[in-house]
Amino acid sequence: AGDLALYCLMLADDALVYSHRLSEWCSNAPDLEEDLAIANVALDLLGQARLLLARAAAADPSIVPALPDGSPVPPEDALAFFRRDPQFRNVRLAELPNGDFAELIARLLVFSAARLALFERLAGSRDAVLAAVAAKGVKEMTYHRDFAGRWFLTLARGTEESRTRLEAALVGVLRLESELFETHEVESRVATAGVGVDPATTAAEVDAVLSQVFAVSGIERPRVNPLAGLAGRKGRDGAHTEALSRLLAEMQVVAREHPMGRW
Amino acid sequence: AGDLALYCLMLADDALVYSHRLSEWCSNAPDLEEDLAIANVALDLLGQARLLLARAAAADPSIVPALPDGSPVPPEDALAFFRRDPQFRNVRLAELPNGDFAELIARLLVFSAARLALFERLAGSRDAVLAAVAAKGVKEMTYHRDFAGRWFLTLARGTEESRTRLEAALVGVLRLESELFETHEVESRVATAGVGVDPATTAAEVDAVLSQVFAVSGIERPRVNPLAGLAGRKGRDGAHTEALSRLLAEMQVVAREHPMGRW
Amino acid sequence: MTQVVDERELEASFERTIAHNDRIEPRDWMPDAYRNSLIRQIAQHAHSEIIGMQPEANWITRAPSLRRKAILLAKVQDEAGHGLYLYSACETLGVSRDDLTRRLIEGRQKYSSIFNYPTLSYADVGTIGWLVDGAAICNQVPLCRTSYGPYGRAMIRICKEESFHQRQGYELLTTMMRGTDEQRALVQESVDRFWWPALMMFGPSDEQSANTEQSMAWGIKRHTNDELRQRFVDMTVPQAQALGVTLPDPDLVWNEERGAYDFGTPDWDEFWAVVKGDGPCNAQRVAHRRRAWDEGAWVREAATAFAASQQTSEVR
Amino acid sequence: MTQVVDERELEASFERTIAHNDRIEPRDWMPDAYRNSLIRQIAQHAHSEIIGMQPEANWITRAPSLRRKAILLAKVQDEAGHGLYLYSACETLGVSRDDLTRRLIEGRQKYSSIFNYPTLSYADVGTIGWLVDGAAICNQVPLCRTSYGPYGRAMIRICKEESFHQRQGYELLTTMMRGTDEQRALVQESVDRFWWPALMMFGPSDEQSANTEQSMAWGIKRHTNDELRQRFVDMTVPQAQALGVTLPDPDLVWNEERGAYDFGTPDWDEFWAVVKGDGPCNAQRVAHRRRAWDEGAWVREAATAFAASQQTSEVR
Repeated sequence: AGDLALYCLMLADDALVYSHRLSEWCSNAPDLEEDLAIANVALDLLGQARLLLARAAAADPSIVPALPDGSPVPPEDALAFFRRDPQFRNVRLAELPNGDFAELIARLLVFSAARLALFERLAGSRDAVLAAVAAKGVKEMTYHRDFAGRWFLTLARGTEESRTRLEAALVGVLRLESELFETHEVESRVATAGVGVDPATTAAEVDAVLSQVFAVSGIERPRVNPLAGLAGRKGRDGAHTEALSRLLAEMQVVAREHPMGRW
Repeated sequence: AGDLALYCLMLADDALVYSHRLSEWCSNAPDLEEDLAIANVALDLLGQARLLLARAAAADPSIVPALPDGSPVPPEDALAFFRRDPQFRNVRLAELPNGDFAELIARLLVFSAARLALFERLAGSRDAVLAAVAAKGVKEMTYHRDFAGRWFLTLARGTEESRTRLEAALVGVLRLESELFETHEVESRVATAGVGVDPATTAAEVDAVLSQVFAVSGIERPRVNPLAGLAGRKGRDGAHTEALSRLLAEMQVVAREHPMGRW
Repeated sequence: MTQVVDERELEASFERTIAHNDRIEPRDWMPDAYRNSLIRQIAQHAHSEIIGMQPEANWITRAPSLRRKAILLAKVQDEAGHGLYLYSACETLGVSRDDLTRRLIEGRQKYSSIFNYPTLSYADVGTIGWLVDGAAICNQVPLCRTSYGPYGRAMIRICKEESFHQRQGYELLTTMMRGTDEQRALVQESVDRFWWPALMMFGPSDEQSANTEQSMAWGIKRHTNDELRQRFVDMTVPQAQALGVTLPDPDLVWNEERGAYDFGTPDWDEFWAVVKGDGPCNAQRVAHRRRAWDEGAWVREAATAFAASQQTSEVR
Repeated sequence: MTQVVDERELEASFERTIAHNDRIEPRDWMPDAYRNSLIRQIAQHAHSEIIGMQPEANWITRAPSLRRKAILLAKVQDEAGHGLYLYSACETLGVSRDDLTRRLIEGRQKYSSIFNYPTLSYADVGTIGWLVDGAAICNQVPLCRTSYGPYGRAMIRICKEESFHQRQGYELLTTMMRGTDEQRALVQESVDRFWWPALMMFGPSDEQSANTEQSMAWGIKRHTNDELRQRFVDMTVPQAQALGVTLPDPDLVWNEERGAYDFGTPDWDEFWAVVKGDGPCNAQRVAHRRRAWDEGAWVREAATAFAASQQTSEVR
């Protein structure tokens, strides 16, 4: 498959899979305000995923899974609902099963800070679609990061329990942080072409943002080693955790039952 | 579909679906002895389900979902993996999501006491296969019921917490107890034909068994009303809870991905 | 004596406001019975929005297209928003949201019984939009003119969004009807399950309804249950015909004389069983809400503690 | 003085037993270092059985045929059984199962690193049977003759069942290879992932292995890591050929001179990362066990309380 298409899948799958996890919170948040806010974040990411999947399909139609002749399923849905887990290109951070609210906040902070820094650069992409998606996404991710940052501070300085839970959640999230900044060969090539962004170039900026949040919150950043891959292969290579195939089984069940369906 | 086939599906689906719930306990039990015992029960029920599904398919091949030409999937698997939830005939008790260990014990006690009483009668079926399945099942269900009964007593007389949990679990389980003894029109006809058993004829005996367990355990039987159906339709009619379609999405995902697969 | 006179004057003023179809506002005097009746009604309405999120949220993760997933997620989010407005309206009557939530999860306050039915296929998402939101709109549009100001204003906003949801639901069903045979069967099966429960959403028939008369006198309610039910049936039958589904009522027939549809009698035994807590999902819905609330306790406590610490530092 | 002499005599007797390849039994005297080394080894083995349930249990609910579901469920059940025998063997050395479990969930004792790799398709169920159980058997068969009686006897029973599991795993893979292209691709992909981790199951190469020499002197271990690894490779390559899969090692080639296969070097950096806790699933596996153990605490307490109350009433 073409580099641009694969690159769009990476950006799309991060958003699609993490949006799924966030949407699992729906009707389960600590209070209505958070239920609304989390749904908002999930919706923004879902919107990004749709545009990016469509761009991927347009860039290289050969990546779109084949469906029966005459199927009305649009490319974005064929990609979302008819790929298996080894074909998903998201980082493993996106697919982790949900933990408690502290885990939600810790993960969202790291995810949105990284994606925001990436999108700020991607807004200058030579690809007009990617540039537009990124420009719109910058506003969205800024809100997501601020929401997570405010709650991070609140939990850090709230109660003994909230602080303990936040610290525990951070260990699991930070183990998967570095994967966000590892340069995949596809990313390297699209960056050279001026179409994409090498995520490694955002690492220092994101680190500075997180350091500030930690400092203001009075939380010491836990030192953790990154989670090993499978013979070096990680999410971007299609090597995932056990959680992703279960997530997809649920996400895809209705769509797959109706390959000729209209929705 | 023929009555015998539908009747076999009812008995099979109770076993198959409940076996699935029990197998979810695997590697999650309070200690190794219970992990072994629960897996045993799940295996026994799975074995019953396989024989009963095969009998259903033999009695009326038209009930077996159609698969692509040349598919090597045997009838028992076509029935297990290629029906949707409205085609499942199990009682809703079998499909409830798992609760804690007290819920496991309360549900298993009720389920196995009812199925044992049924199988004792079914061993006299005019259908040789059903009679054989039932005769073998009687030994199995006796063990299941005794396992549940011993733990019921243990939890009832163990600690304050175990007793409280057991009482809480009973409310949910007993709401679905009466569905086990309601006579479906299919059951009524196969009973008349001497092939099946009208479950209503076992209600008094099961009630006596449960009353004795409650009495020995010093637990007062909670008075609960039965869970309403959907315009009177319940599990035996294919009207299930929200949990069944999720259970099936998981159970069927691999099989459905490979309709031509050999396993 | 002065106080008695004052109270009489206040009551007279209250009655005049009601009679002129003007709004009662939070700071106005109002009879305790009026206040309590409103609290009960608004809270029940707020609870319905919040509990009503569950049957639809059940399908968000399984939505069969990304477009439908976005629509559904936004809709359930709107319901949380409606819950928020309504709890706020209720708080103007002097009860806190926490308090109301506790009444819900302890089973002391009710919510619309329709949400005690399960959602069993993606068609239910459409059917809930079409029939359930449709029935809700029939119930709620008159409440935009209800006598209590904050409630009426909340209802105006909510009704607007509900109409939008209803159209989206109907649009999903029409799309599915243009799809495969299996999809059409799903729509019909879903309508079969939801038709009667939707009719029951208007409450028992007028002879059996305890609250109607007083609520109408106070302008909290503006039409009887049976009037609203008839209006809903008359509105819905042509839509069903356009959609191509059969409504599961053999007695449903146009009555030229009345200029309205005759229809069968809902199963009121089932209605009362569900109201009393024995519906297919009552226990599940309340347990879900209780679990979410309990699991969120530490978060709410942290927010409170943090806010208090911020105020302290601001004071310094 | 007497005691010192006794201790010397005991030690001499112990050494004689070892030298004659006889069994040490629980009541026999043994050096503390021998006891501790055995506890470590048997506990690690028991933990491996119990943690090893997780990657396979992950697929029970998704097994693609009822026959395979029954086989897998029975296999995972056998592993719980193996854990039971081994904990019992370990208890004869004076540590309780509770104690050992705590050492596991607190990260103070290890288990086989292979279980820190995820299972990502149903083919992994077959590959684990073929390669992982195959490697385990190579490691374990010599332990049937180990110097400590209870351990050796447990191993005899376990090895018998493991061989059965290995054949079942291989049989699943051969069946899948006779299936569709997608199924064959699943098998190859699974073998690609598990080959190197299976080779690492024999531990670091002999030069780097700290425990080997003393363990061999005590008859707790009977072959070096590299000897066992070679035996496994020589046994497995023909099976891979029969199956029709490619083992992911370009250096794998028959060495006529040695009468054995040459093969590449495992990625020992990955090995040590996984041993140290940074493998793909270490945290997940231990957290799973800890959660199950913690959630079961009230049940174990109830059982203890009930047993105590029964004894009391028997005494009366």
